[in-house]
Amino acid sequence: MKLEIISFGKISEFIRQQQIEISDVINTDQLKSYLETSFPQLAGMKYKLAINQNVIQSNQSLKNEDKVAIMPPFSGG
Amino acid sequence: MKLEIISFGKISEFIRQQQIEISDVINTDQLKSYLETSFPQLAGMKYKLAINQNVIQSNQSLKNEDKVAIMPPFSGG
Amino acid sequence: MSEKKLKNIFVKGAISPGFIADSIAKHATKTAIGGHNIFMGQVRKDEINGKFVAAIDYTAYEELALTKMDEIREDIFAKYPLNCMHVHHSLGSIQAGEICLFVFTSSAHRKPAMEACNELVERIKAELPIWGKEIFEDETHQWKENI
Amino acid sequence: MSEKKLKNIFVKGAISPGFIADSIAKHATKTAIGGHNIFMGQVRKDEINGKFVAAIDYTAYEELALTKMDEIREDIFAKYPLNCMHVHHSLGSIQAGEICLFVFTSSAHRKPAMEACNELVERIKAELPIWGKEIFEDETHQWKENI
Repeated sequence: MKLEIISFGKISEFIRQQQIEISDVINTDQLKSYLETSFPQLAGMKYKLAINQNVIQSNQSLKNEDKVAIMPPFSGG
Repeated sequence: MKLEIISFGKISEFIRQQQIEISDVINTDQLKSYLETSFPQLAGMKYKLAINQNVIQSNQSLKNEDKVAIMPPFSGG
Repeated sequence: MSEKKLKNIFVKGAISPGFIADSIAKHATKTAIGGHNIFMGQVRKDEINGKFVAAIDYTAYEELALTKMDEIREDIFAKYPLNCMHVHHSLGSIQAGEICLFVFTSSAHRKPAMEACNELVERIKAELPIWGKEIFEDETHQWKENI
Repeated sequence: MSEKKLKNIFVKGAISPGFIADSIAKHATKTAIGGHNIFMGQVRKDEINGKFVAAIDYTAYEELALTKMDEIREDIFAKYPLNCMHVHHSLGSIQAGEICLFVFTSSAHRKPAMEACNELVERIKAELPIWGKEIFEDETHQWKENI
Protein backbone atom coordinates (compact mmCIF):
# COMPACT_ATOMS: atom_id res chain seq x y z
CA MET A 1 0.00 0.00 0.00
CA LYS A 2 1.23 3.48 -0.91
CA LEU A 3 0.66 6.34 1.58
CA GLU A 4 1.49 10.02 1.43
CA ILE A 5 2.92 11.28 4.71
CA ILE A 6 2.83 14.94 5.75
CA SER A 7 3.86 16.30 9.12
CA PHE A 8 3.63 19.52 11.09
CA GLY A 9 5.17 21.50 13.92
CA LYS A 10 7.92 19.81 15.90
CA ILE A 11 7.33 16.54 14.07
CA SER A 12 8.12 18.15 10.71
CA GLU A 13 11.68 18.56 11.95
CA PHE A 14 12.34 14.82 11.77
CA ILE A 15 9.61 13.45 9.47
CA ARG A 16 9.53 15.19 6.12
CA GLN A 17 6.82 14.96 3.50
CA GLN A 18 7.26 11.61 1.72
CA GLN A 19 5.56 8.76 -0.06
CA ILE A 20 5.89 5.43 1.69
CA GLU A 21 5.25 1.95 0.35
CA ILE A 22 4.30 -0.48 3.11
CA SER A 23 2.88 -3.95 3.44
CA ASP A 24 1.41 -5.60 6.57
CA VAL A 25 -0.22 -2.31 7.59
CA ILE A 26 -3.96 -2.16 7.16
CA ASN A 27 -5.10 0.30 9.85
CA THR A 28 -4.01 3.38 11.77
CA ASP A 29 -2.94 1.48 14.93
CA GLN A 30 -0.53 -0.56 12.82
CA LEU A 31 0.61 2.58 11.02
CA LYS A 32 1.41 4.23 14.37
CA SER A 33 3.59 1.28 15.37
CA TYR A 34 5.31 1.42 12.00
CA LEU A 35 5.93 5.18 12.30
CA GLU A 36 7.19 4.95 15.90
CA THR A 37 9.64 2.23 14.85
CA SER A 38 10.80 4.12 11.78
CA PHE A 39 11.03 7.45 13.61
CA PRO A 40 11.95 6.69 17.22
CA GLN A 41 11.58 10.35 18.30
CA LEU A 42 7.85 10.05 17.62
CA ALA A 43 7.42 7.29 20.22
CA GLY A 44 7.65 9.58 23.25
CA MET A 45 5.48 12.33 21.81
CA LYS A 46 1.81 13.21 21.88
CA TYR A 47 0.47 13.32 18.34
CA LYS A 48 -2.65 12.73 16.28
CA LEU A 49 -3.17 11.39 12.79
CA ALA A 50 -5.49 12.79 10.18
CA ILE A 51 -6.37 10.57 7.23
CA ASN A 52 -7.49 12.55 4.17
CA GLN A 53 -8.20 15.53 6.42
CA ASN A 54 -10.21 13.59 9.01
CA VAL A 55 -8.71 13.59 12.47
CA ILE A 56 -8.59 9.98 13.75
CA GLN A 57 -10.06 9.38 17.20
CA SER A 58 -9.95 5.55 17.17
CA ASN A 59 -8.43 2.83 15.01
CA GLN A 60 -9.45 3.06 11.34
CA SER A 61 -8.61 1.04 8.26
CA LEU A 62 -6.34 2.47 5.59
CA LYS A 63 -6.49 2.26 1.82
CA ASN A 64 -4.02 2.78 -0.95
CA GLU A 65 -3.07 6.42 -1.62
CA ASP A 66 -4.43 7.73 1.65
CA LYS A 67 -2.91 11.02 2.80
CA VAL A 68 -1.68 10.74 6.38
CA ALA A 69 -0.97 13.86 8.44
CA ILE A 70 1.05 13.49 11.64
CA MET A 71 0.23 16.35 13.99
CA PRO A 72 1.69 17.31 17.40
CA PRO A 73 -0.59 19.17 19.87
CA PHE A 74 -1.99 22.36 18.38
CA SER A 75 -0.66 25.73 19.50
CA GLY A 76 -2.49 28.37 17.50
CA GLY A 77 -3.88 31.62 18.85
CA MET B 1 -32.16 75.21 54.86
CA LYS B 2 -30.94 76.00 51.35
CA LEU B 3 -30.42 73.10 48.92
CA GLU B 4 -29.17 73.01 45.35
CA ILE B 5 -31.24 70.66 43.21
CA ILE B 6 -29.94 69.10 39.99
CA SER B 7 -31.70 66.45 37.95
CA PHE B 8 -30.97 64.11 35.08
CA GLY B 9 -32.55 62.07 32.30
CA LYS B 10 -36.32 61.95 32.18
CA ILE B 11 -36.56 63.79 35.50
CA SER B 12 -34.68 66.81 34.07
CA GLU B 13 -37.69 67.37 31.80
CA PHE B 14 -39.86 68.48 34.74
CA ILE B 15 -37.41 69.37 37.53
CA ARG B 16 -34.87 71.95 36.40
CA GLN B 17 -31.69 72.94 38.21
CA GLN B 18 -32.73 75.24 41.06
CA GLN B 19 -32.00 76.45 44.57
CA ILE B 20 -34.70 75.64 47.08
CA GLU B 21 -35.23 77.08 50.52
CA ILE B 22 -37.09 74.66 52.81
CA SER B 23 -37.89 74.30 56.45
CA ASP B 24 -39.17 71.17 58.26
CA VAL B 25 -36.89 68.95 56.15
CA ILE B 26 -33.88 67.51 57.92
CA ASN B 27 -33.24 64.25 56.10
CA THR B 28 -33.48 62.58 52.68
CA ASP B 29 -36.73 60.71 53.47
CA GLN B 30 -38.41 64.02 54.25
CA LEU B 31 -36.85 65.58 51.18
CA LYS B 32 -38.30 62.81 49.00
CA SER B 33 -41.79 63.49 50.36
CA TYR B 34 -41.30 67.20 49.74
CA LEU B 35 -40.10 66.58 46.16
CA GLU B 36 -42.91 64.13 45.35
CA THR B 37 -45.45 66.65 46.60
CA SER B 38 -43.87 69.54 44.71
CA PHE B 39 -43.36 67.51 41.52
CA PRO B 40 -46.18 64.96 41.33
CA GLN B 41 -44.69 63.25 38.26
CA LEU B 42 -41.80 62.09 40.44
CA ALA B 43 -44.10 60.12 42.77
CA GLY B 44 -44.67 57.24 40.37
CA MET B 45 -41.06 56.96 39.22
CA LYS B 46 -38.01 55.01 40.27
CA TYR B 47 -35.24 57.39 41.21
CA LYS B 48 -32.24 57.79 43.48
CA LEU B 49 -30.77 60.76 45.27
CA ALA B 50 -27.12 61.65 45.51
CA ILE B 51 -26.08 64.16 48.15
CA ASN B 52 -22.81 65.93 47.32
CA GLN B 53 -22.00 63.14 44.87
CA ASN B 54 -22.73 60.28 47.25
CA VAL B 55 -25.54 58.01 46.14
CA ILE B 56 -27.97 57.59 49.04
CA GLN B 57 -28.91 54.02 49.93
CA SER B 58 -30.82 54.74 53.17
CA ASN B 59 -32.15 57.79 54.99
CA GLN B 60 -29.48 60.40 55.69
CA SER B 61 -29.53 63.79 57.34
CA LEU B 62 -29.18 66.96 55.29
CA LYS B 63 -27.29 70.16 55.96
CA ASN B 64 -27.45 73.66 54.57
CA GLU B 65 -26.06 74.08 51.02
CA ASP B 66 -26.09 70.37 50.24
CA LYS B 67 -26.18 69.55 46.52
CA VAL B 68 -28.99 67.11 45.79
CA ALA B 69 -29.03 65.14 42.53
CA ILE B 70 -32.26 63.41 41.48
CA MET B 71 -31.45 60.52 39.17
CA PRO B 72 -33.73 58.12 37.26
CA PRO B 73 -32.41 54.58 36.52
CA PHE B 74 -29.14 54.66 34.61
CA SER B 75 -29.05 53.76 30.92
CA GLY B 76 -25.48 54.16 29.77
CA GLY B 77 -23.54 51.81 27.53
CA MET C 1 -6.06 67.05 51.51
CA SER C 2 -4.71 66.03 48.14
CA GLU C 3 -7.22 66.05 45.32
CA LYS C 4 -7.11 62.85 43.33
CA LYS C 5 -7.02 63.43 39.59
CA LEU C 6 -9.86 61.45 38.03
CA LYS C 7 -9.36 59.83 34.66
CA ASN C 8 -11.88 61.13 32.13
CA ILE C 9 -13.84 58.45 30.30
CA PHE C 10 -16.15 60.79 28.39
CA VAL C 11 -15.74 61.71 24.75
CA LYS C 12 -17.90 64.16 22.84
CA GLY C 13 -19.73 62.31 20.05
CA ALA C 14 -19.19 58.84 18.62
CA ILE C 15 -16.07 56.72 19.16
CA SER C 16 -14.42 56.22 15.76
CA PRO C 17 -12.79 53.01 14.48
CA GLY C 18 -9.62 55.08 14.00
CA PHE C 19 -9.57 56.00 17.69
CA ILE C 20 -9.90 52.29 18.54
CA ALA C 21 -7.08 51.39 16.12
CA ASP C 22 -4.79 53.99 17.74
CA SER C 23 -5.60 52.59 21.15
CA ILE C 24 -4.75 49.05 19.97
CA ALA C 25 -1.53 50.21 18.27
CA LYS C 26 -0.28 51.80 21.51
CA HIS C 27 -0.08 48.33 23.07
CA ALA C 28 2.50 46.97 20.62
CA THR C 29 5.31 48.03 22.97
CA LYS C 30 3.67 46.25 25.91
CA THR C 31 5.15 42.86 25.16
CA ALA C 32 4.02 41.23 28.42
CA ILE C 33 0.46 41.26 27.01
CA GLY C 34 -0.82 38.06 25.38
CA GLY C 35 -4.55 38.76 25.10
CA HIS C 36 -6.71 41.82 24.53
CA ASN C 37 -10.47 41.97 24.88
CA ILE C 38 -12.61 44.77 23.53
CA PHE C 39 -16.30 45.43 23.99
CA MET C 40 -18.00 48.07 21.89
CA GLY C 41 -21.56 49.26 22.31
CA GLN C 42 -23.19 50.37 19.07
CA VAL C 43 -26.44 52.36 18.79
CA ARG C 44 -29.19 50.11 17.43
CA LYS C 45 -31.85 51.34 15.04
CA ASP C 46 -34.57 49.75 17.17
CA GLU C 47 -38.19 49.88 16.07
CA ILE C 48 -40.46 51.00 18.91
CA ASN C 49 -44.19 51.34 18.24
CA GLY C 50 -43.56 51.66 14.51
CA LYS C 51 -40.88 54.34 14.82
CA PHE C 52 -37.15 53.85 14.33
CA VAL C 53 -34.41 55.10 16.66
CA ALA C 54 -32.22 57.51 14.69
CA ALA C 55 -29.79 58.38 17.48
CA ILE C 56 -29.21 58.25 21.23
CA ASP C 57 -28.38 61.48 23.04
CA TYR C 58 -26.23 60.67 26.09
CA THR C 59 -25.90 62.84 29.17
CA ALA C 60 -24.20 62.04 32.47
CA TYR C 61 -23.65 63.28 35.98
CA GLU C 62 -20.02 63.52 34.98
CA GLU C 63 -18.26 64.17 38.31
CA LEU C 64 -20.13 61.35 40.03
CA ALA C 65 -19.61 59.00 37.06
CA LEU C 66 -15.85 59.59 37.07
CA THR C 67 -15.62 59.03 40.82
CA LYS C 68 -17.64 55.82 40.50
CA MET C 69 -15.57 54.68 37.49
CA ASP C 70 -12.45 55.16 39.56
CA GLU C 71 -13.83 52.82 42.23
CA ILE C 72 -14.79 50.25 39.59
CA ARG C 73 -11.34 50.50 37.99
CA GLU C 74 -9.64 49.88 41.34
CA ASP C 75 -11.92 46.91 42.09
CA ILE C 76 -11.24 45.33 38.70
CA PHE C 77 -7.47 45.84 38.91
CA ALA C 78 -7.54 44.27 42.39
CA LYS C 79 -9.57 41.30 41.18
CA TYR C 80 -7.88 40.43 37.86
CA PRO C 81 -4.20 40.39 36.81
CA LEU C 82 -4.58 43.02 34.09
CA ASN C 83 -1.85 44.89 32.26
CA CYS C 84 -4.19 47.59 30.91
CA MET C 85 -7.75 48.84 31.15
CA HIS C 86 -9.34 51.61 29.08
CA VAL C 87 -12.94 52.85 29.13
CA HIS C 88 -14.50 55.48 26.88
CA HIS C 89 -18.16 56.51 26.80
CA SER C 90 -19.78 58.97 24.42
CA LEU C 91 -21.75 62.05 25.41
CA GLY C 92 -24.07 63.91 23.04
CA SER C 93 -25.88 62.60 20.03
CA ILE C 94 -24.70 59.25 18.62
CA GLN C 95 -26.31 58.06 15.38
CA ALA C 96 -27.57 54.50 14.86
CA GLY C 97 -24.60 52.38 13.73
CA GLU C 98 -22.06 54.50 15.62
CA ILE C 99 -20.08 53.34 18.64
CA CYS C 100 -20.91 54.86 22.05
CA LEU C 101 -18.96 52.62 24.45
CA PHE C 102 -15.43 51.21 24.16
CA VAL C 103 -14.01 48.97 26.90
CA PHE C 104 -10.52 47.54 26.37
CA THR C 105 -8.70 45.15 28.73
CA SER C 106 -5.36 43.39 28.33
CA SER C 107 -3.59 40.64 30.24
CA ALA C 108 -0.76 38.13 29.86
CA HIS C 109 -3.22 35.27 29.31
CA ARG C 110 -6.64 35.59 27.78
CA LYS C 111 -9.06 34.76 30.61
CA PRO C 112 -8.51 37.77 32.89
CA ALA C 113 -8.90 40.20 29.96
CA MET C 114 -12.16 38.54 28.92
CA GLU C 115 -13.64 38.24 32.40
CA ALA C 116 -12.62 41.74 33.45
CA CYS C 117 -14.09 43.23 30.27
CA ASN C 118 -17.40 41.47 30.84
CA GLU C 119 -17.56 42.62 34.47
CA LEU C 120 -16.61 46.18 33.52
CA VAL C 121 -19.42 46.40 30.97
CA GLU C 122 -21.94 45.07 33.50
CA ARG C 123 -20.84 47.56 36.14
CA ILE C 124 -20.66 50.51 33.72
CA LYS C 125 -24.26 49.88 32.66
CA ALA C 126 -25.51 49.33 36.22
CA GLU C 127 -23.53 51.86 38.22
CA LEU C 128 -22.55 54.87 36.13
CA PRO C 129 -24.99 57.81 36.18
CA ILE C 130 -25.40 58.07 32.41
CA TRP C 131 -28.70 58.46 30.57
CA GLY C 132 -29.58 57.75 26.97
CA LYS C 133 -32.42 59.56 25.22
CA GLU C 134 -33.57 57.66 22.15
CA ILE C 135 -34.34 60.12 19.38
CA PHE C 136 -36.74 58.80 16.76
CA GLU C 137 -36.67 59.69 13.08
CA ASP C 138 -39.65 62.04 13.63
CA GLU C 139 -37.67 63.85 16.37
CA THR C 140 -39.86 62.61 19.19
CA HIS C 141 -37.95 60.82 21.93
CA GLN C 142 -38.12 58.36 24.80
CA TRP C 143 -35.67 57.70 27.62
CA LYS C 144 -33.75 54.48 27.26
CA GLU C 145 -33.85 51.92 30.06
CA ASN C 146 -31.21 49.27 30.64
CA ILE C 147 -32.96 45.98 31.23
CA MET D 1 -21.07 16.84 -5.68
CA SER D 2 -20.88 20.53 -5.02
CA GLU D 3 -17.67 21.73 -3.45
CA LYS D 4 -18.31 24.03 -0.53
CA LYS D 5 -16.25 27.20 -0.68
CA LEU D 6 -14.39 27.52 2.61
CA LYS D 7 -13.86 30.93 4.14
CA ASN D 8 -10.17 31.70 4.53
CA ILE D 9 -9.13 32.76 8.02
CA PHE D 10 -5.38 32.93 7.36
CA VAL D 11 -3.45 36.10 6.75
CA LYS D 12 0.25 36.32 5.92
CA GLY D 13 2.05 38.17 8.72
CA ALA D 14 0.70 40.22 11.62
CA ILE D 15 -2.84 41.61 11.83
CA SER D 16 -2.59 45.41 11.83
CA PRO D 17 -4.68 47.82 13.94
CA GLY D 18 -5.75 49.42 10.65
CA PHE D 19 -7.18 46.12 9.42
CA ILE D 20 -9.13 45.82 12.68
CA ALA D 21 -10.41 49.40 12.34
CA ASP D 22 -11.62 48.68 8.78
CA SER D 23 -13.39 45.58 10.02
CA ILE D 24 -15.12 47.58 12.78
CA ALA D 25 -16.06 50.40 10.37
CA LYS D 26 -17.81 47.95 8.02
CA HIS D 27 -20.39 47.26 10.74
CA ALA D 28 -21.71 50.83 10.91
CA THR D 29 -24.39 49.97 8.35
CA LYS D 30 -25.51 46.93 10.39
CA THR D 31 -27.85 48.86 12.66
CA ALA D 32 -29.39 45.77 14.27
CA ILE D 33 -26.12 45.27 16.15
CA GLY D 34 -25.92 46.59 19.71
CA GLY D 35 -22.74 44.94 20.98
CA HIS D 36 -19.42 43.89 19.47
CA ASN D 37 -16.80 41.76 21.18
CA ILE D 38 -13.23 41.45 19.96
CA PHE D 39 -10.48 39.18 21.17
CA MET D 40 -6.93 39.75 19.97
CA GLY D 41 -3.99 37.47 20.63
CA GLN D 42 -0.67 39.31 20.85
CA VAL D 43 2.78 37.67 20.76
CA ARG D 44 4.37 37.89 24.22
CA LYS D 45 8.07 38.49 24.73
CA ASP D 46 8.24 35.61 27.20
CA GLU D 47 11.46 34.81 29.00
CA ILE D 48 12.24 31.09 28.85
CA ASN D 49 15.46 29.85 30.47
CA GLY D 50 17.00 33.30 30.29
CA LYS D 51 16.17 33.88 26.61
CA PHE D 52 13.47 36.17 25.24
CA VAL D 53 10.92 35.26 22.58
CA ALA D 54 11.47 37.61 19.63
CA ALA D 55 8.74 36.21 17.36
CA ILE D 56 6.42 33.28 16.78
CA ASP D 57 6.45 31.58 13.39
CA TYR D 58 3.00 30.12 12.68
CA THR D 59 2.28 27.26 10.31
CA ALA D 60 -0.96 25.35 9.80
CA TYR D 61 -2.51 22.37 8.08
CA GLU D 62 -4.54 24.93 6.18
CA GLU D 63 -7.15 22.80 4.40
CA LEU D 64 -8.00 20.90 7.57
CA ALA D 65 -8.02 24.08 9.65
CA LEU D 66 -10.47 25.78 7.28
CA THR D 67 -12.76 22.74 7.24
CA LYS D 68 -12.68 22.59 11.04
CA MET D 69 -13.23 26.36 11.32
CA ASP D 70 -16.30 25.99 9.13
CA GLU D 71 -17.73 23.42 11.55
CA ILE D 72 -16.97 25.67 14.53
CA ARG D 73 -18.55 28.65 12.78
CA GLU D 74 -21.74 26.67 12.11
CA ASP D 75 -21.86 25.42 15.71
CA ILE D 76 -21.45 28.93 17.10
CA PHE D 77 -24.04 30.48 14.78
CA ALA D 78 -26.47 27.71 15.78
CA LYS D 79 -25.82 28.25 19.49
CA TYR D 80 -25.82 32.08 19.77
CA PRO D 81 -28.00 34.75 18.11
CA LEU D 82 -25.12 36.47 16.33
CA ASN D 83 -25.29 39.05 13.58
CA CYS D 84 -21.65 38.66 12.55
CA MET D 85 -18.56 36.54 13.21
CA HIS D 86 -15.06 37.12 11.84
CA VAL D 87 -11.89 35.14 12.54
CA HIS D 88 -8.38 35.91 11.29
CA HIS D 89 -5.19 34.06 12.22
CA SER D 90 -1.67 34.92 11.15
CA LEU D 91 0.74 32.62 9.36
CA GLY D 92 4.49 33.23 9.17
CA SER D 93 6.67 35.19 11.53
CA ILE D 94 4.90 37.53 13.98
CA GLN D 95 7.09 39.75 16.15
CA ALA D 96 6.57 40.18 19.90
CA GLY D 97 3.95 42.92 20.38
CA GLU D 98 2.19 42.16 17.09
CA ILE D 99 -1.29 40.69 16.79
CA CYS D 100 -1.65 37.11 15.52
CA LEU D 101 -5.33 36.33 16.22
CA PHE D 102 -8.41 38.49 15.73
CA VAL D 103 -11.87 37.18 16.65
CA PHE D 104 -14.83 39.54 16.23
CA THR D 105 -18.46 38.78 17.13
CA SER D 106 -21.54 41.02 17.05
CA SER D 107 -25.08 40.65 18.33
CA ALA D 108 -28.14 42.75 19.13
CA HIS D 109 -27.46 42.51 22.87
CA ARG D 110 -24.06 42.14 24.47
CA LYS D 111 -24.10 38.67 26.06
CA PRO D 112 -24.19 36.48 22.93
CA ALA D 113 -21.30 38.42 21.35
CA MET D 114 -19.21 38.04 24.51
CA GLU D 115 -19.99 34.37 25.11
CA ALA D 116 -19.58 33.38 21.47
CA CYS D 117 -16.23 35.18 21.27
CA ASN D 118 -14.96 33.39 24.36
CA GLU D 119 -16.08 30.00 23.05
CA LEU D 120 -14.60 30.69 19.61
CA VAL D 121 -11.19 31.51 21.08
CA GLU D 122 -11.26 28.34 23.20
CA ARG D 123 -12.17 26.18 20.21
CA ILE D 124 -9.69 27.86 17.85
CA LYS D 125 -6.87 27.16 20.28
CA ALA D 126 -7.96 23.58 21.00
CA GLU D 127 -9.18 22.39 17.62
CA LEU D 128 -7.42 24.16 14.77
CA PRO D 129 -4.25 22.48 13.44
CA ILE D 130 -1.98 25.48 13.83
CA TRP D 131 1.51 25.44 15.33
CA GLY D 132 3.60 28.24 16.77
CA LYS D 133 7.38 28.07 16.79
CA GLU D 134 8.83 30.49 19.35
CA ILE D 135 11.93 32.11 17.91
CA PHE D 136 14.35 33.45 20.51
CA GLU D 137 16.53 36.51 20.12
CA ASP D 138 19.56 34.24 19.50
CA GLU D 139 17.63 32.51 16.67
CA THR D 140 17.22 29.22 18.51
CA HIS D 141 13.62 28.06 18.82
CA GLN D 142 11.16 25.92 20.70
CA TRP D 143 7.68 24.78 19.75
CA LYS D 144 4.90 26.53 21.61
CA GLU D 145 2.37 24.49 23.57
CA ASN D 146 -1.10 25.68 24.47
CA ILE D 147 -1.71 24.87 28.12
